[in-house]
Parts: sequence; structure tokens; C-alpha cells
Amino acid sequence: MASAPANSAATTRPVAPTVRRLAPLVIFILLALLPLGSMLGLPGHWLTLVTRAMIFAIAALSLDLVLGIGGLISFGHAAFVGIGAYGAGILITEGQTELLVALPVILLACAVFATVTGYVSLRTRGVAFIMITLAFGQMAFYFAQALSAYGGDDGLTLYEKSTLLGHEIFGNRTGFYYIALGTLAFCYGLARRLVASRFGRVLRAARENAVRVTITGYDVNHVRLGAYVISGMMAGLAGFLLANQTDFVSPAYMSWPRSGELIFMVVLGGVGSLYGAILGALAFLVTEDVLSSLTHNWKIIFGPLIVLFVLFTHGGIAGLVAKLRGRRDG
Amino acid sequence: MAEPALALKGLAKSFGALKVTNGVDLSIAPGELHALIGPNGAGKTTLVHQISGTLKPDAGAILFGGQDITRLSPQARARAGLARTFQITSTIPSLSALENVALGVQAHSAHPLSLFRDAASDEALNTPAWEALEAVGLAERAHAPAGSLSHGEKRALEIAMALTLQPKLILLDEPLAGVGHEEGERLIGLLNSLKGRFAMLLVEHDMSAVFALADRVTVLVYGGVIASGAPAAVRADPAVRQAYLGEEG
Amino acid sequence: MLSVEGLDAGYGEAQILFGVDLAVGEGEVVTLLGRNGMGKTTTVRAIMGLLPAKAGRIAFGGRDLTGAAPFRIAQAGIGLVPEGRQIFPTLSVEENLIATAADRSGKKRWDLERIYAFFPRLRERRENRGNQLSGGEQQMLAIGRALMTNPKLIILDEATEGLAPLIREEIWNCLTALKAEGESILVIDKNVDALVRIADRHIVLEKGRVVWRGSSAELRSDSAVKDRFLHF
Amino acid sequence: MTLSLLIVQLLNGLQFGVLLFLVAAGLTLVFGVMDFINLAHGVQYMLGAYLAVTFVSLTGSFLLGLVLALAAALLLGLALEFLVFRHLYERDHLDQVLATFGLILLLNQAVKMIWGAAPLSVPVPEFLSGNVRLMDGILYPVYRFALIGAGLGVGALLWFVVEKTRTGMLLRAGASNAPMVSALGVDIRKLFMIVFAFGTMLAGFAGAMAAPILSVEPGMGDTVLILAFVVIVVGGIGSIRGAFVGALIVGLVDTLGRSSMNDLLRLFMAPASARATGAALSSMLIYLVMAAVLFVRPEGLLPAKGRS
Amino acid sequence: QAQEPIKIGVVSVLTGPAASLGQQVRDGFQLAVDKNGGKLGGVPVKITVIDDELKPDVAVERVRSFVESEKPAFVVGPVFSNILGAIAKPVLDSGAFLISPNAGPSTMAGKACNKNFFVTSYQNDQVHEVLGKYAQDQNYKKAYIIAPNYQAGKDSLAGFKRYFKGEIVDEVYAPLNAMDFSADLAKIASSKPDVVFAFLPGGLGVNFVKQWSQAGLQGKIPFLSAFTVDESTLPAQQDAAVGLYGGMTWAPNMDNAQTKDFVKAYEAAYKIVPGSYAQQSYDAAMLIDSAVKAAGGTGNPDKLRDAIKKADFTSLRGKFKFNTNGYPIQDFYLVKVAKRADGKFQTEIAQKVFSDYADPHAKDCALK
Ligand SMILES: Nc1ncnc2c1ncn2[C@@H]1O[C@H](COP(=O)(O)OP(=O)(O)OP(=O)(O)O)[C@@H](O)[C@H]1O
Ligand SMILES: Nc1ncnc2c1ncn2[C@@H]1O[C@H](COP(=O)(O)OP(=O)(O)OP(=O)(O)O)[C@@H](O)[C@H]1O
Ligand SMILES: [Mg+2]
Ligand SMILES: [Mg+2]
Repeated sequence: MASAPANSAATTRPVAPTVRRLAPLVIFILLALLPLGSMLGLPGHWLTLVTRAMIFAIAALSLDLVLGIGGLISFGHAAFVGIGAYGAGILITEGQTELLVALPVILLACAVFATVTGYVSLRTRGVAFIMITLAFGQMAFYFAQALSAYGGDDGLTLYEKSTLLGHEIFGNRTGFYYIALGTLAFCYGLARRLVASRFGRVLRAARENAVRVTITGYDVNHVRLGAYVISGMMAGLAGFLLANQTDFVSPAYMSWPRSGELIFMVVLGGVGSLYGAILGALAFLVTEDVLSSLTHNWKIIFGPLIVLFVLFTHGGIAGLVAKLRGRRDG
Repeated sequence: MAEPALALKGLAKSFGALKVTNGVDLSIAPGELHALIGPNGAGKTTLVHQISGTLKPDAGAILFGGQDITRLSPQARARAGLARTFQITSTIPSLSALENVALGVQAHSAHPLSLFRDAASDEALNTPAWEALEAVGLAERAHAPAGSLSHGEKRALEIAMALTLQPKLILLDEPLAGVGHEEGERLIGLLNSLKGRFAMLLVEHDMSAVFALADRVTVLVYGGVIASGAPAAVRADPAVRQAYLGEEG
Repeated sequence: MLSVEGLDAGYGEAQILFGVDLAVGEGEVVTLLGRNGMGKTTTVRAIMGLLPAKAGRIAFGGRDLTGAAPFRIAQAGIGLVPEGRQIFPTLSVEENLIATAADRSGKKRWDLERIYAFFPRLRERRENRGNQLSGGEQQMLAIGRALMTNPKLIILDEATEGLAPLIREEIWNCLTALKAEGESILVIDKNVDALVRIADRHIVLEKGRVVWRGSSAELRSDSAVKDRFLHF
Repeated sequence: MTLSLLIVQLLNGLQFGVLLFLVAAGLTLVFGVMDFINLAHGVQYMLGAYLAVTFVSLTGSFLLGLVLALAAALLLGLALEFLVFRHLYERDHLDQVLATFGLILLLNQAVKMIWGAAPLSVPVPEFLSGNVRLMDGILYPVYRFALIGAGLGVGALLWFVVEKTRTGMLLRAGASNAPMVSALGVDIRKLFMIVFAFGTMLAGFAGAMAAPILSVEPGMGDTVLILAFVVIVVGGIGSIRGAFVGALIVGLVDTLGRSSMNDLLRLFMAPASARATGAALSSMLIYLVMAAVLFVRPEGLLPAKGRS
Repeated sequence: QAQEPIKIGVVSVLTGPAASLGQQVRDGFQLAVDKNGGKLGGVPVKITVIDDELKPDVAVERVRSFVESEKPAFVVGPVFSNILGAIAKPVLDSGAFLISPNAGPSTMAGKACNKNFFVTSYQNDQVHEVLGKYAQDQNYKKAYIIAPNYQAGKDSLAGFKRYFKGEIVDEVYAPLNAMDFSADLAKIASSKPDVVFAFLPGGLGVNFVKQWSQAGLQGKIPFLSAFTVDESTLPAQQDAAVGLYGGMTWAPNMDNAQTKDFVKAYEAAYKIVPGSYAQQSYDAAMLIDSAVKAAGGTGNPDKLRDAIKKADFTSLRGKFKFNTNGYPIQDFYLVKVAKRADGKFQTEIAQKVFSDYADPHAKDCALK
């Protein structure tokens, strides 16, 4: 896009370092305390809701790694979530519930899919990249739809959950909650380290000026592909958890509106800040839940809310947090 | 005679019907500062692009330290020690000046893409980066995002970035454009002090700089070389005066 | 013609200009001098309304233009050759020239023919897109584009950057001719030697403040300023 | 496949392509020319269809209803521009995506509340009903010919405006550097407002023209939106010619793929598996084509000048 | 008296193009409750309507949090089989009865049948079989059949072929979001089949039928369909659909008193002609009404289950009984679209095709 350099300023708004460190800490502490809150009168289903939100937060976080940090707007990320979910679903249906078998298989499948599609997609940039990743996402979607042996379009109900060395670790709701939280924290830490590393620096630099980075001696596509593969695997992990939470997998998990929603979560939270993606997923799903319990026409409220939010804030929720803090600090 | 740092042999490039590079032969000795001058649109930047690998020539060969690099990717050329600056400044706006320079240091380290170690606090990267910033007089602005530097400061930053690539040859495309008189003097001083450490190809319209710095000068007009040699000889060449220098030379 | 009084401006939190005063009279050539990063371009951007003025007044041709939108300021008769050329990359050379063409001085001195006559190189490249031009060609185009609006005042921000010596000479000659036709000119350029010949008055900015102002003769005689800006 | 069937299928593909072009034209204008990603373009198309339903039944005349629907779409475009879009021109693409997604939610829901969830329709106008006989008993509806004609007309007009007029130049210039256009004395905001409203009207026109042959229902714009994006990316963003070519390719590939994929696969597969594979493949086909085009020519087939 | 209300969740799609079906399910149920003065089986009910948005994971999330926090006695819904597959487990795990007013997938009719799962519509395949049987009875030789490319579509065409033994000239799976069927219509026109069978629900059917008539095929080739011309699509298809055939267990002109009352009340309340979605949902409410009454409340699940199995209520269809797998055994009709005197459109019963027809999957079900 001709005006990319001018536009990139908005996505790279520097966030004060204290905020960057403090905000995620606060988020994780609050999340860790939430199950206590449900004892104190928070509606019981909040545990389920927030578990689901955290699973989507993992997927959104993985997307932010390529979208926010790498500047690659992937519009097919739901495919990875779907691969993760189907991996779990198919293995369980075939009688293999062991997590230590399922996870490596899923991560490998995601890595392979990411490598192949990433290799092709990374030839393009900008909008073409958005659309080519959409194309691969749709292909995965139609493929899942054609999987008659595993329910086709009707999806696949799982009558068991994954186990760890035979233990039913996903059976207990609070237990599941903390597993999701732990996974999210792990993924966040991993992403944080990656971004701060040499690899991450090159990835960030390439977003803003790929020619410069190339001329400096890096193979930009190589770096981007690496990030894409890592991100795809992380999203697959989210899919694995999602299948175990809903006891159900469906091609709908891979449809393009789903990929779109992941993008919205990232943008809502604040592009490129990582913890913003977590906030975005939480805000998106919790607002949706609260509003939809008020009225079936909740979208007539949610829509304008989003529009107003974009019009009156810059840099998503993370930008808002940074700004509020900045104001208080003087 | 030692192997030239850079040799162009019959290089040619056209955009449609326009021959922008028209059979250019050029040779730069190690440590030499070679100036490339010529009217606007003569094909200087296009030539720089071909040498650095961002444009593919239609014909001819590029030898770098004796090795044919015509078909190498830009990043491979950079790793081999070929650095450049851009005519239109090209930095990474949101990274600080220091990080911009450290990016270059990192490219030539043992683990340019290591995944987990924190890069910002990595002294192996920061120390050489500071040195390069100091060399171009930008140390005070080390922590400012490159995007907020003034035009002249960005030019200096570009040179610092090139310095970190442990270059054997630097391509400088109009490094003085937009640089004020005072900073210009300093930049000329800097380039002078760097002379001999590596070869340089300097594209520049500021004749006072060219004649103050160059060991040899080549004049390009309509994609072809019309004169090449010692500065004084080129300056006196009537064809060059007519096509390019006018009164000023 | 143009008068700027007590101008404060900046980017976000950072204030760059502090109470800048300057005026350009009818048919006058004024230069804005200063080292890199001293606020010359910022002044120009504020005059054009591209950057909001935090304080101060900007008037042109007797009209108060403080806070007006850029297009209104341009329509009042100011033509801009911006720093960094900023030609339209997706338009052809000819389209770049005619897209914003106008007659703001009521004298219509510049049309395609005259621009092409002045920069024959542009005629050769008329079908090419802006982003296919060489740096110098882009610079010529930016100047041509501003002239095509037939302004009463033309502002040149580093307009000779990247131009070959011969062309640069041409530009100076052109400015002299324009001045003779009664055009007002505000110019920023590092070739102060040439400017001293053409310009009537000079203004020196340092860290966003006017630190010196005077005529060409005064500039030549003030050794402190002279050393800084002139070669001899 | 017989020759006559092939001809009909080509016509069908052409007509589907033209419909896509009508939607894509407005999108590429706003997206390519103004560099604004408007996801709400699909709901604007839907609104055009609904407005046509209302006005046609109100006036009892297709033409009058169409004109009123267009006027209403234009007004709606102006209102949206004033309230939302103008505040987003200088924002990041992703902000535009998020905000226009909010508009999709709002408008889809509003349509459902106003017109109800059940599908609606517009009768084919009397003077365009009936069929044309195309050899051995194969009929082709007159209305579809009219649709093809309308698409070609709009395409030619747009191409002329964008490529040949000064307004078009200013638009293209504004897309790459709006402040500079303004600094040269052109009120770029006003220009953008007009173009945006015009884009909305185009989307509305596509919706209104589709209403007599397609079911008018909430969410009808969402599928079309994605197809329209496919069209403009395949054709080359911001180029009217590209959108036209892209639309024809998508229309033809989809139509021919669906009608001949089974027959093709049956040549070397058992009928049952040919059907299963064929159905999956023909759904994927346009995406496969898009991926292939982008792989070979990332900038699309006929990119707008300067956007490579 | 301060009686604890029975909690019932109605899961239905209220977003997107399919919402018109979902609204019928919601409204049909509500109508029955309203008619009973807000009570079922003499006990007040508290209804929570849940929008599944036709997204399985959204449905699971909403339904699970509902059953967890409310512990309902019944969940009624949903419209679509893929949503049923998603919500069945959490609902049944919670101990609630799941009553499907529309979706009747084969999976849950056979091996995966459940003692707390009941269907007040039919087993999905049966409707398609009706048309296959009719086509066979008419001695049609060549059929062109088309359905959307998803599981229900594949089941549909399989169902049709179970009874139709003639030649299938083409079997087409259209994309789920297909808008333009002109390519298929051209193929039909050129291959000249004796009969066309289509399963194109919702907007697909509207598009197909309108284009069918515009292509000049109306009246030329017999058109049999399932869920393609019904009360949810007729307002959009209008005259283009008149004379086309469908298969169903009920139609608004069914000749019994309860149907007359129902149609009148529904039209008065919701301004549209009710279709089978509303009717089956209404029956689901009446079923609950009878069962709660017989079991004396919801306190004893086993008693309640036995009462449900008896199906001792007045169905709008007239006779109605459950098979061992919780699916009905009932009559099926060929229905035909007609324009009523008041200008509205509805389906009308043309002829009976099956009597007391049970689905074939029941034999795989272990329940007795
Ligand atoms: N992509 C392109 N397509 C067509 N012509 C091009 C393209 N790139 C450059 N040119 C033309 O090639 C010629 C040489 O351009 P180049 O940028 O090499 O000139 P230069 O010598 O660097 O000039 P300057 O001193 O003005 O920077 C110019 O006339 C330019 O218009
Ligand atoms: N977009 C911006 N955001 C923040 N600071 C800026 C921006 N542009 C310029 N500055 C700062 O404003 C100050 C003045 O810049 P300005 O461009 O006006 O200088 P100048 O006198 O034109 O210098 P030069 O000769 O290098 O063009 C500089 O310190 C610069 O770092
Ligand atoms: Mg150049
Ligand atoms: Mg400046």
C-alpha cells in the first residue's frame, strides 16, 4: 500500500515500559483470582465463559505475533484453531485420548500446514497476503466439511476428553480453568521473549521497512515464515483446548468469520502489544455474553459500541490503558 | 594489482524502451573512494540498486572482491560485506536509533536470529552500535525513535547503520542531500576519516563534497560512462561541463 | 503579503516553534536558514495549515488564515514545494502536473508547455508514473506542480535537493525571473551562496526561535552568521 | 457438455460476474482509490436490496422504486460518511476494519428489526420479464441480459471517471497522499465524501438489481463481501478494469466449475467419489484460483498504475 | 400458591438468514404456553430463549452455561442438526430432557439414541424419502437432484434415492451460500429430466425457486422438494412457488380443529402463516404439558420420562406416537403450494404418501 509508512505509525505507538510490564501482571493476577469471585456471587457460568475467553486469547495472542509484531495480517488463522480441534477430535474418536500423543501430533500438523501455506503466502504482501491466507483458511474449511467420516458439516461430538497419562485432567471445571490460564500465561511469556529476542527485533523491523532489513543482510521471508509457524502452532494449541472444552468440533471453527473475529480481538485489544490481544479476547467474548443475555438484539448495541470505541480511542484497549496511566503519571 | 573491490562488466538495464544502464564498465580499488556523478535521471540510483541486488540487471556481470555476485540475493550480498545507504532515507521508524544500528551488528554476529535471549540488553550488540553512533555524532539521540529524527540526523543514522555491516564496500546514494552546511562539513569529515578502511561508491550532486573526497570520478550520462578518471581531469573535461557541471565546477 | 506573528507549533507534546515572526512582502524573496532540525520545515507546515498552530497568527494577502484548512490556504495563493518532494506516486508525470493545476494569481503564467520547456526531462518522462522517476526528476516535478497552481507566493522547502548543478543554476535563474514578475518567494535551501544573490532578506532559526534577521548585505557583513552559512 | 449448454453456462458465468463487478466496483473505488477498507460495503449492498423491496412495493414501479432506492442509498452513504467514515480516513487499516465490522453488526441487526428475518423479494419488472430463446429450447431471462448491460454501462462510466478525468486523478493522488493534495488547494475531504457516498450508492445499486433474482435476507451481504474482495484482489486493487476482469474470472470459474467439475472428475474417478470430491473442489475453486493468481502475480492481474 | 416454576430453555437460531426458522420455533412454543395461561401441566413455566447463532461453539457455550446455572427440566431446540450435535451432550449430561422441535439426525436415532432425548418432528431422512417414494410411484424415469454441500444435504439425497429407483441424471451439491443457480437451471433445461428433486432450505430455496420460474421452467418439469417451499420461504417466493411440491407431516390446512385454532392464533399473534417449525415446536410444548400433568410435576424424572413416551397430547397432526428411540411414528404427506383467498401463500396437503411410518434407524437403538 502506498501509504503504509504513514499508517504504520498508528500500529507502533510506543507503550511506556512500565505499562508493558505491569498491565499483564495485573491481568494474570485478576484471572487467577476469578474462581474465588465465583464463590462470592459471580454467576456460575463465568468460569466457563472466561475459560473459553482465555482459549480464544491464546489464539488471538498467536495472531498478534504475526499481525502486530510481524505486520502480516493473517485472515485464515481460524484454520489452525480448527486443525488443533480436529486433531483432538479425531484422535479421541479413534480412541486415543492421551494428551502426550495428541499434542505433538497437533503441533506437527499445524507446523506443516503453516510451513506450506506460509511459504506460498509470504510471496505476497499487504492485502494480497490477507486474501491468500483467507484462501487457505477456506480450503481447510471445505476440507473439514468434506470429512464425512468425522461428521462433515454436522461436526463431531466428543464423548471423552483428553487425558494426561490416563488422568482426566480436563474433567474438573476449575481445574480446566487453571490449565487454560497456565497455558495462556506460558504462551504469553513465550511470545514476550520472542519479541524481545534478536529474532523478534528483526521481525519488528521487517514490518516497517523490509527493504532495509534485507539490505542489512537478513532473509526477511525466512524470519516471517518462522514467526508464522510458531504462531500457527500456538493457535493449534488453542484449538486443542477448545475441543476439550466444548466436547465438540465443527468446520465452523475454521470459517472465515472466525478468522475475522480473531483479528477484531487483536485490534480491539491493541495491535502489537501482546497483552492487548488477551484483553481484546476477554473484552470481546465477555461483552458479547453480557449483552446477549440482556437482549437478543444485542448486536444493535455491540455494533455502535465498537464503532464508538474505535472513533474515540487509539491503539485499542492497550492504548487506552497506556494513555490513562500516562495521564496519572503526569 | 590487487583484486578490485568492485568491478562492473558490461552492465545493462532497460525499463521498457528506456536504456537506463547502457553497458557500464567500472572498477573500484579496495579502499578507494569513487564518486559517481551525472545529470538527474542518468541512471546512478538504478546502478546502485543493481549492485546492491534490489534490481536485476538485464545483462553484464557484477564482481565483488573477484567473486561473481550477479545472481546473489540482496541479503547474501549484505552478508558478504556490501552495504548501502538510500537516496530517500530508509530507517526503521519505531525502533530507536540505537536499535536501528544494532540490527546491523546483529546481522553479522554468530547468532543473528537467536530466539530467546533478550536483545535490548545484549552488550555484544550494543557496544559496537554505540561506537557507530558516536562515529557519526548521533550518540545523544541514541534512544530517540528513528522516525522522530530530523532529516539530517536520519542521513547520519544511515551511515552508522552501514558502518556496522563490517563492509568491504559502501554504496552511498546522495548522503549529503538535505544535510545542512554545518552537518555537511561534519559528514564530509567523517567520510574522509573512513577513507581507506573500505571502498566507497559515492553518488552525489554536491560538487564541493565530491571534489573534496573522491580519489576517482566517473560521469554517467544517459546510462553510459562519458568520462572517468582523476577529479581534476574530469572537472576540466568540456563534455562533462556541458552535460553536467555548468558554471559551478 | 504573508505575515506570521508569534507562531508556536509542535508535534504532540513536543513544542518545536517558539514565537516565530516572519513576513514576506509583495515581490520579495525571503530565506529561512538554520541547521538541521531547527524547525524550518515545521514553520512551513504550520503556515500551510498542515500542522495546527498552538499560538500565533497567520495572515496572507490581508486575510486571517489562522487555523484554516490547508486547501483554503493554498487557494488563497500559496504554492508549496514540500520537503522530500511528495509527488503522487501513482499518477503519471503529466497527471501530477494537471491534477491540482489552477490559476490563483490571476495571471496564469504557468501551463504545461512552459513547465515542459523549463524541464525538458519531464516532457521525456511524461507518461511515467511518479514513483518511476529518479530523485532529481521527482524534484523537478514537485517544483512544476507547485508552479502549475500559479501561486502568488511560492514556498520552496529544500527544492534543489538532489538536483544536478546545471539544473540548480536553472532554478536560481527561474527564481530571479519570478521575482522580477512580482512573485513572492519563501525559500529554504542549503545553497546559501546562491540565495544571497537573489534574496532580499534572511531569517535564521535556531531551536525554533528566530535568532537573526537581516538583508543580504547584512548577512555578508555579519561574520558570525556568515561563517555558519556561507562558503567564502 | 454440449455446445449450447456451454454457451448458456458462459452467459451465466458472465452474468454472475457482472453482478459481482457491480458490488466490487464500489468496493475497489473506496478501497483501492481512497485506500479505505470498508467491510460494511456488503451491508450497504444488502440495504440497497431492502430499499428496493420497500420502494418498489410502495410505488408499484420497478424503475421508480430503483431511483428512490438509489437516492436513499446515497443519503445513507452521506450520513455514514459524516458520522463514521470521515473520522477513519487517516487511521490504520485495521481500525477501519474493526469500525466497519461494528457497522455490519449494527446494520444487519437493524435490517432484521425493521424488515423481519424472513426472506423478501422484488418481482421482476414487467417490461424485463420473459425469456430470450437461445437455440434448441434453452431460454435465457431478459432481466439477466439487462443486468449484464447495466454492469457494462457502470463499468465503462467508472473507468472513464477514474482514469480519464481530473476528479479521478485527484482521487488517486489523495489515496497516496491526502495532506499534499489538500496543501495544493483541493478540498480532498469533500471529494472523499462524494466518492464514498457514490460507492455506497453503487453497492445499493448492485443490491437493488440483484433483488429480483436473489432472495433478500439479513446477512445476504456477507458472502458477497468476501467474493467482492476476491474479485478485486484477483483483478488488482484499485483498478476498475481489474475489478471487471476479476469479476468475470470469478463468475466464470465458479459457474463452470460447479457445472462441469463432476463430469470432469468422473473421467478418472468412480461417480460417488467424483461427486464428493467435485463438490468440495468446486467450493474451493475460486479460492484455489485466487491463491494461484496471487502466487504468480501478487499485485493481481491488472493492477492500478503505481500499486505494484 | 407459590409454585416453583418449571425452567425451560428454548434454543433456536435468531441471527442471520436462518432466523426466520428460529423465530417460528420460539414463537410456536410461546404460543402454546400463552394459550395455557403461562403454565404447562398446570405449573408455571420460566422460559429462557437462547440464540445459538447457528454457530456450534457459541451454542455449546451458551447452552452449557444455561444448564449449569439454571438446572432446567427441559431444553427445547434447536433448528439445525449440527447445533443439536453440539448441545446434546451438555444438556443430557445435566439430566435435562432434550426435546428437538425440528432437527432429527440419524445419528441420534440409532446407536447414539438417548433415553432423555425426544423428537417432535421426524427423522430427517423421512421427508426426503416421502418425495423419493412419490417420484417412484409416479413412475418417473429420470431425476435431477440437488442439495447443499453439507451433511444434511448428503443425507437428503441418500434419502430420496432410497425409494426412487429410476436414473439419476445428475446429483449436485451446491455451496451452502450459493446465490445463483442459473448454471444448474441451464443444466436441468438441457438434460430434460422427468422430475427435479431439491433440498434447498431458506434463502437457497428462495433463490432457486425464483430463478426456476424466471428460467421458464415452472410448470414444465415436476418439482419436488424438501424444506425448499414452506411457510418460511413462501413470503419471498410468492407466485413463483405456486404448484410446487414438498413433503411434510402437516400443513396449515390440515383438517382438524386444533390446527384451525393454532393457525388462527398464530397468524393473529405473529402476522405470518405458521410453518412446520412453529407447529412442531407447539407440539413440543403440548407434549411437555401432557407429561408434566401426568407425572405430577418434574420432580421424578423416571415418571416424567414414562409420561413423555406415552405422548398423550393432542398433536396438531392428529395421531402421534413415539418409537423406542424417541422419534415419532407418523403419517407423511405430499404437500403443494397454494395461494390463499387472502393473498397469502401456504402449503396444502395433496396426498398421503406414508402411513405410520417409522424411521429405519430405530433398530440400532438399544432403548426399549
Ligand atoms: N521502474 C522504472 N520504470 C521506468 N523508468 C524508470 C524506473 N525507475 C527509474 N526509471 C527511469 O530511469 C532513469 C534513471 O533513474 P535513476 O533513479 O537511476 O537516476 P539517477 O541517476 O539516480 O538520477 P538522480 O540524480 O535524479 O537521482 C530515470 O529517467 C527514471 O525516470
Ligand atoms: N513528525 C515528527 N514527529 C516528531 N518530531 C518531529 C517530527 N518532524 C520533525 N520533528 C522534530 O522537529 C524538529 C524540527 O524539525 P524540522 O523538520 O522542522 O527541521 P528543519 O529545520 O526543517 O531541519 P532539516 O534541515 O533537517 O530539514 C526536529 O528536532 C525534529 O526531530
Ligand atoms: Mg538517484
Ligand atoms: Mg526541513
